[in-house]
Amino acid sequence: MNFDLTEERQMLQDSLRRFLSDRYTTSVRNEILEGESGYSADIWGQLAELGVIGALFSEEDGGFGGAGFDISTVFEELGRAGVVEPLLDTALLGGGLIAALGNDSQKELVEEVIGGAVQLAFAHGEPTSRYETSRVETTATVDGAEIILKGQKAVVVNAEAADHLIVSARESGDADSTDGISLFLVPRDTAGLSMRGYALLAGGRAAEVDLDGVRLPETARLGAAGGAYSAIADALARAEVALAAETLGAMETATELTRQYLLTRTQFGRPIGTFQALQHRVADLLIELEQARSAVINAAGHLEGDARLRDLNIAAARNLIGRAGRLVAEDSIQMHGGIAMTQEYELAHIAKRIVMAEHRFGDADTQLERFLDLSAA
Amino acid sequence: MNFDLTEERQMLQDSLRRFLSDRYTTSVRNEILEGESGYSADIWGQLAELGVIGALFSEEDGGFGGAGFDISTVFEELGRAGVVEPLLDTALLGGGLIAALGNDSQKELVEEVIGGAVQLAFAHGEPTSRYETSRVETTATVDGAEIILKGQKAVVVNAEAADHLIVSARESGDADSTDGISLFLVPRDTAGLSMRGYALLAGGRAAEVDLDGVRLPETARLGAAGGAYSAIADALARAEVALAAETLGAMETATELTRQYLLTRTQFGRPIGTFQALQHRVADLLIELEQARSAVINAAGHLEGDARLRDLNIAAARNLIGRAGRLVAEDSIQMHGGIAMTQEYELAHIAKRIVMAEHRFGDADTQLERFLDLSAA
Amino acid sequence: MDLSYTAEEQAFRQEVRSFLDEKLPKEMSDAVREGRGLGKEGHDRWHAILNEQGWLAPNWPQEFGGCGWNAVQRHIFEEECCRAHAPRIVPFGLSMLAPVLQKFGSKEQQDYYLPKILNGEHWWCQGYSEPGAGSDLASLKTKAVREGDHYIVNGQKTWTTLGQYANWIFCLVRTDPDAKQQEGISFLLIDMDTPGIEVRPIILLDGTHEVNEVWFTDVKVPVENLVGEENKGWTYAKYLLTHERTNIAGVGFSQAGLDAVKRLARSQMHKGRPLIENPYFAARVAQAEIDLMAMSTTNLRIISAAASGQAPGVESSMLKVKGTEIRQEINDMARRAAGVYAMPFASEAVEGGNEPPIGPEGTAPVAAQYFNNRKLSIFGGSNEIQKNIIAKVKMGGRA
Amino acid sequence: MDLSYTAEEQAFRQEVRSFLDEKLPKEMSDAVREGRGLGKEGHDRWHAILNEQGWLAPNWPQEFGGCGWNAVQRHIFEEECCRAHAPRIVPFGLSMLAPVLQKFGSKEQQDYYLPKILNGEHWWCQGYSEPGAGSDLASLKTKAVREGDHYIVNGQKTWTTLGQYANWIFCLVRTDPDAKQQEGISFLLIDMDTPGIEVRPIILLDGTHEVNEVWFTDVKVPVENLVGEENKGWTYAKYLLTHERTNIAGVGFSQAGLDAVKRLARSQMHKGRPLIENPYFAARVAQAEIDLMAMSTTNLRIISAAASGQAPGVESSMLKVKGTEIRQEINDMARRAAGVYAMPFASEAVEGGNEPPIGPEGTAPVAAQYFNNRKLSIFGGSNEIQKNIIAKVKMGGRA
Repeated sequence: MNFDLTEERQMLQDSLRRFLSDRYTTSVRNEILEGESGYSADIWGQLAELGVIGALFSEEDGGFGGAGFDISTVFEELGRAGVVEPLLDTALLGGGLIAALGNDSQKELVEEVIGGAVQLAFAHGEPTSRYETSRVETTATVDGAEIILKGQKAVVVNAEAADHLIVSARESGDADSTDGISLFLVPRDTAGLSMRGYALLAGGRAAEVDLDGVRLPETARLGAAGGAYSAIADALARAEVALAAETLGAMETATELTRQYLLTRTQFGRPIGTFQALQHRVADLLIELEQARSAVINAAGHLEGDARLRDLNIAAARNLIGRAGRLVAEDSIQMHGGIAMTQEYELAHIAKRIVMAEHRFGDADTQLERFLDLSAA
Repeated sequence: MNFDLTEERQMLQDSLRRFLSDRYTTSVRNEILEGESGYSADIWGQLAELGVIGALFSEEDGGFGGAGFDISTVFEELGRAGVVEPLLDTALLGGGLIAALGNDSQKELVEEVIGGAVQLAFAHGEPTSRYETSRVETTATVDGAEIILKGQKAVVVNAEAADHLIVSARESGDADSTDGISLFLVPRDTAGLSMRGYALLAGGRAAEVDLDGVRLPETARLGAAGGAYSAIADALARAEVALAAETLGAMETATELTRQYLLTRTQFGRPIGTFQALQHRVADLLIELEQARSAVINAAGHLEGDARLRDLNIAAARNLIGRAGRLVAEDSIQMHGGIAMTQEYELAHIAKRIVMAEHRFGDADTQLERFLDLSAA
Repeated sequence: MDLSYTAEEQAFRQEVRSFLDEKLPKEMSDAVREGRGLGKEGHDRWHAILNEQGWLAPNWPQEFGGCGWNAVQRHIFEEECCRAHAPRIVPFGLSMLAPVLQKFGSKEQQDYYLPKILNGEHWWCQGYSEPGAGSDLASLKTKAVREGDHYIVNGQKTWTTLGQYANWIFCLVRTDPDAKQQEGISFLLIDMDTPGIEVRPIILLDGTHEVNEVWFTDVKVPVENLVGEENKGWTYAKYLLTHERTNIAGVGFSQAGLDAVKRLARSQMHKGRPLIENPYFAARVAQAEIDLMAMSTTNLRIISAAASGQAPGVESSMLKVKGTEIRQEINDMARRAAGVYAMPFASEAVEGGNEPPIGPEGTAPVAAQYFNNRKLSIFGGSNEIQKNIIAKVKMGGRA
Repeated sequence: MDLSYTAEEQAFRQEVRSFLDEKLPKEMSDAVREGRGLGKEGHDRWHAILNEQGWLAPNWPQEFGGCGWNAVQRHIFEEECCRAHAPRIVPFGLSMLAPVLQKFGSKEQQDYYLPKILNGEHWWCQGYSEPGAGSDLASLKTKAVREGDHYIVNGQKTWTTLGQYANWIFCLVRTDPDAKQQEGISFLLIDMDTPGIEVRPIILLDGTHEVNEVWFTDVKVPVENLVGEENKGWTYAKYLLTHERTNIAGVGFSQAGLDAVKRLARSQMHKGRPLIENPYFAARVAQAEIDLMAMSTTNLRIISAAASGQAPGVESSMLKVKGTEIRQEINDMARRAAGVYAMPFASEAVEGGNEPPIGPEGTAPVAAQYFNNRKLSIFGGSNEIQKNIIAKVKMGGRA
C-alpha cells in the first residue's frame, strides 16, 4: 500500500498548479467565460506544451501516462483552478475513443490531440437518453460504400469548437441495447450536420446537434460495426474519474476560499471565523473533503482493473462527491454571504463547477442506483 | 380557521399537566419502569378519575370527547411526562375497537375501561407481519357453536396486564387480504392462550402470545365475521394520531431539558449555552418542534374526515416526527453529554420514548412509502 | 381547533380567483411559470391592474388606500396569486417604505409619497446594505452632513434590488459620526435623478441583473426628505425590517415550485419510466411536500394569532429559516429533474428573449433558479442571524 | 499510489486469519456477533489466548513484549479480529496506561506493572473523568495531599468503564490546589483494594452496567505510585489521550456492523419482499457503505503516513467524527431493520443469560446498541471538542 504520488506525477502536479495559479487567474477565466469559443486557445496551447494532455494518454498511444492516478492528478488541479478548457471532451473522451478503436490512420488524430492542434467532441447523449449510456436512437444506415446518420444529439460539450465529432449511432438492436452501437468520426463541416450552440452555466459551451442524413464514407467508422459500447463504457469511466477529481479540486478551493474569508472578514467587531457555529461548519466541510479525496483515490485506483469493481468505485465516488459537493458549494456560499452571489467572485464559478458536475453522467441519486445495481450483480 | 383549544380541552390539558407534573416525577416513573406490571395501578386509577380515559371516547360511547384534538391534547401531555401507562392500548385500541364493533353486551366493557377498572390489549401483529396491518395468518375456524383460534401474535403491548385480549384472526381470504379478518374478545385466562412476557426498552411490557387451539363461543366475535378490517384501520388511525402527539410532547420535554441544561451547565468557565454552535443546534430543534406541532395538528384535524386524506396526514405527521424526533432525541443526548446516557436521567427515558415510537405502526421510511402510495391513489 | 376556512373566507378566495382568471394576462402568468423576467413594463402593468382593483396594498390601513383585509384574507390573496402564477408585487415602496411613512412620516410626506406609490409614479428601491456590512446593518458608513436646508450624502449602498428601474431610494445614512453604532443613523428619501447618484449593475452568479450598487457623491437632499427625527433612523429601520417579514414563509412560492417539479418529473423519463416514479426522486418530492404541509400550518397558526391581535415574535425567524430551506430544496429537486438539460446557461430564458429555450419545457431556468435562490438564506437577515435571534429569545437572553 | 497490499502484508493477513480460525473459541465469536457481553471471565480468557500467542500488545515496543508490528500490520490485525468477531481487547492497561509507563514511568514501575498487564494479574481502569468536568478534563477536583510517604486521596471519578472488574486504577489527581487549571495535576496508580475506595455502578440508558463511579475517601497511596513528576500529570494525560486514538475510525466495527445489518435485512420481510430490496432501506445501506469505503481509505492513508514516520495530526479528529457518525448510522439502520422486534428490552440478551432472545435472530440487541452507542460521539473527546480542535488547527489558531 502506498498513497504517495510518483515523482513524475508530483512534478506534473507542481508544474500544472504553478502554471494555473500564475496564468489562470479569476480575471483571465472570467474573460474566457464571456468569450465566443468557450475556452482560450492560448491556454490550450500552453497546457499541451506543459504535457498535460500527453499525461492523459498511455505511452502506447503516444502519451506518457494515461493511468487512473494520472487522470486524477491532472483533473484535481484543473478543478482547483476552475478550468473550463475542454480537456475532458477533447482528450479523455474524444482522444480516448479514437485511441481505443481507431485504425492507424485514424489514430494520427491522437497525436494531434496531444500536441494541442485538434479539438474533439463526443456526440453521444440524446434528448431523451438522460444518463443512460446505452440509449442511442440515432441511426446509422449503410448505403453502398456510405453510411447515413440520422438523429439528434443533446448537450454535446465542445461541439462548436471541435474539428471532428465522434458520433454514436445505432446499426442494430433495440433503442437501449448495448449491442449494435457504432462510433463515427465526423468532420464538423460535413453536410447534413448542423448545430445550435450555447454557453453552459458553469462555463464552456455545448450544442444541440442535428444529423439530418449525414453521409460518411465507411472508413469514418471507428472499430467494428455495432461493437463500440465497451470502448464507450471505458472512456466514460475515465471521464467520470476525471470529473470526480475535478470536483474534488473545486471543493478544495471552495473550502479554502471560505476558510480564508472567515479569517479576514469582520462582523460585529470580530472576524466571523471566530464564531463557533461557523467553525464547526468549516470542520464539517474539511471532514467531507477528506472523504471526497479518498473516494477519488478509490475510483482512480480501480480504473485499470475489473470493470464491475471499477464501476462500483466510480459510482461510490460520484455519489459521495455529489452529496459532499453540494454541501461544500452551498455552505461555502452561505458562509460568504452576498459576495459569493456575484458572478465575478471566484467562489461563484467554483460552486457552479461543483454543482453542475452532477449533471454529467448522472447525479448522486443516479449514481446510488448504479452502485446498488452493481452491488447486486 | 381557529388554532385555539376549546375551553374544555384547555381545562383537560391544564389539569392533566398539573397532575403529571406533581405526581409523575422521574423517580415515581423510574420505579414503575422497574416494576412487574409495566404500569402503576394507582396512577391509572387517578387518570381515570381525572377523566383522561373518558376524554378519549365520544359521548355516544360513554365518554365526553373522542375527537382528534381530544386525543392529541391528552397524548401530548402524556408524552411530555414520559408516561408509560397503557392508555393507547387499553383505551384507544382496545376500548375503541369494542366501541366500534361490539354489541350492547360487549360494549359494557367500554364503560369499565372509562372507569379504569379494566385493562385491554390488541393482539394483532404477528411475527412476520412487520408493519402491514392487513397481514393476518392466525386462523379462526368455526366448529359448531365454537370458534377455534390458532396462531402467534407478536409484541402484544400490555398483554400480561390485560383482562381481555382483542385478537385478530382470519376467517377467509389470503394472508394479506383486508377481507376476512375478524376480531375476538378473549379473556386472558382462556385455555390454549399462553404468553411470554417481557419489558419494553422504552417502558411498559409486551408479550409474545401463542394461540394453540383457543376455543371461544361465537359470541366472542366483535362485529360481523371477516369484516373487522375497516374498524381496525380506524382504531389504528386514532392510535397513530395519539402516538404522534405523544412523541411531540416528548420532543418538547427533550428540547426544554436541553435548553435548561445548556443554561446551567458550565464548561471551560462559561455556561455551555453561550457556545454559538450549540445555540444554533437548539434553534434547529425548536424549528423542527414547530414543524412537528403543525404535523400533529394536521393529523388530528383530519381524523374525522375522508379516510384517504386522514391517512395522508397521518403518514405525513409520522414521517416528519420520525425524522425530527430522531434529530431531537440524538441532539439532546449529544448536547447533554454523559449524563443523558444514564438510565435514571429524565432525558434518557424521554429519548427512548421518542425513538422507539417509530417502531409502532411503521418507521419514517415506511410512513414515507405510505404517503407516496396514498398520494398516487 | 378548526382547520377549515369559514364560508366568508371561502367566498373571498373565490372572488380573488375570479379576479385573477379575468385580469391576469396570460403572457404574464406564462412568463412567471417559465421563470422568465417581466422587465419594468411588466411589473408596472400588473401593478396598475391591481391598483385599479384596489388590491395593490393589502397591508396598508384603509385610510391610506389599503384593502382592509385581515391576516387570513391577505394569506388567501397571496396563496391564490402564487397558484395563478401572478407576478410578485415589488415590495420596496408598498411593503417596506409605506409602513414607515404611515407610522413615522409627516402628514406632508404621507400625502405626497403614498399616492405616488399606488399610482406607480414612484418606483422605490432600498438603500440599506453596504459593502462590508452584511448582516451587521448598524455598521453602515454612508454619511449625510447637514448644510443649510440640505444634507450632503456620500457613500455607497449595495444589493439594491431592481435599483435599475427605480426613481426613488430610501436610505439609511449616518448623520452623527461620533455616536455609537446604532445611534446617529437617519432615514432619508432620495430622488434618484439628483446629480451625484450612480447605479452600477451587479451580475449575480446565474447571470441575472437583479441587484445593483448605488454610489453617492456629494448628493444634495432637501432636509424635508428626512423621515421622523434625525439620528433616530435605526428605530424606523427596525420597524421596516419587521414588516419585510410578511409572507416570510413563502408557502405559495414553495407550493407553486413543488407543482412545477412534479410537472417536470412526470415528463422526464428515467430508465424508461417517468422520473416521478423513481423511488429516490419520489422520496425527495414527498419529504418536501410533507415539510411544506407542516410549515403551511405553522404559517396559518401565526397568521391566525396575528389576526387575533398577537404579535408574531421569534416564530417569524423560524419561518424564515424553514421556509427558505424548503424553497431551496425544491430548487435543488428541479435542477435534478432537468438532468443534462440543467447545463445550458439560460440567461435569456430568465431575462426574456425571443429564441425558444434549450431543452424540454420547464428545464431551462431551473439551474439558474437554484443558484439565484441561494440568496434566500442570505438576504433579508441571513439564516444564521435568524438562529441567533431564536437562541437569544429562547436561551434567556444569553446569546 | 498503490491501493493493494504487498505480498508480505497479505501473508501476514493469512497468518492472523489462521490463528483466529484456530484459537478464537466459537462461543466467544457467537457472543460478539450477537451483541452479548462476555463478562470478566470471557475477557480474561481471550486476553490469555492472545498473550500466549505473543499478540496481546501490538502497540508496545518489542523490548517490553510488543509484537514489533508496523502500522499496516496492526491495521490488518484489527480488521481481521473484527471480521472474525473476536472480542475487543480491553484497552485501559494495554493501550492507555502502558504507553505512559513506557515513556514516563520509572524502571521499577515498568518492571513491576507491565508484565502484570500482559499476564492479566492487573485489570486496570481509568480515573480521568469527574462529575461536572465532561470534556473539560483540566477542571478536575479529586485531590491528593502528601503526608509522609503517602498521598491521601479524596474525591470522585466517573464513567469508569468496567471498573467493576478492575483491581487497579490510574488516576489524575490535583496535588497543587493553588496552581492554574492544567498545572498542579499528578498521575497516580492506585490499588483498588486500598481501604476507602468504593465502586458504584452507573446503569446506562440501555440497561447495561458498563461504567461506574469510583469514590475515594482518605485513600492512602504510597508515593512510589506516582508516575513521573508531581504536578506534571497533565503532560502524561495528554500523551495517553493521543494513544487512546488508535483505531479511532472503528473501520472494522463498522464493517462488521454493516454486514450484520445486511444479514438482518435479508431475512426480514417487508411487504412480501426481503427488506434489503426495499429502495429506501437499500439506499441507507448503500450510502453508509459508500461513506465507509471512503473513510476506510482515509484511515489507510493516515496509517500509511504514520508507517513512514509522519505524526497524525488533525486527521485523527476528523476520523473520530466521521467514524462515529458512520457507526451510529449503522446502529440506526439495524434498529430500523428489526421493525417491531426492536421494542423488547433485551438486557439479558446483551449481558448474557439463558433464555433465548425475543424475536428473530439478530433483532434482540439492536435497539440497545443504538442507544448505547450514542456514547461514541460523547466519550473520548466529544465530537464537538474534535471540531473545536479541527477549527483551531485549520483556522490558524483563531478558535
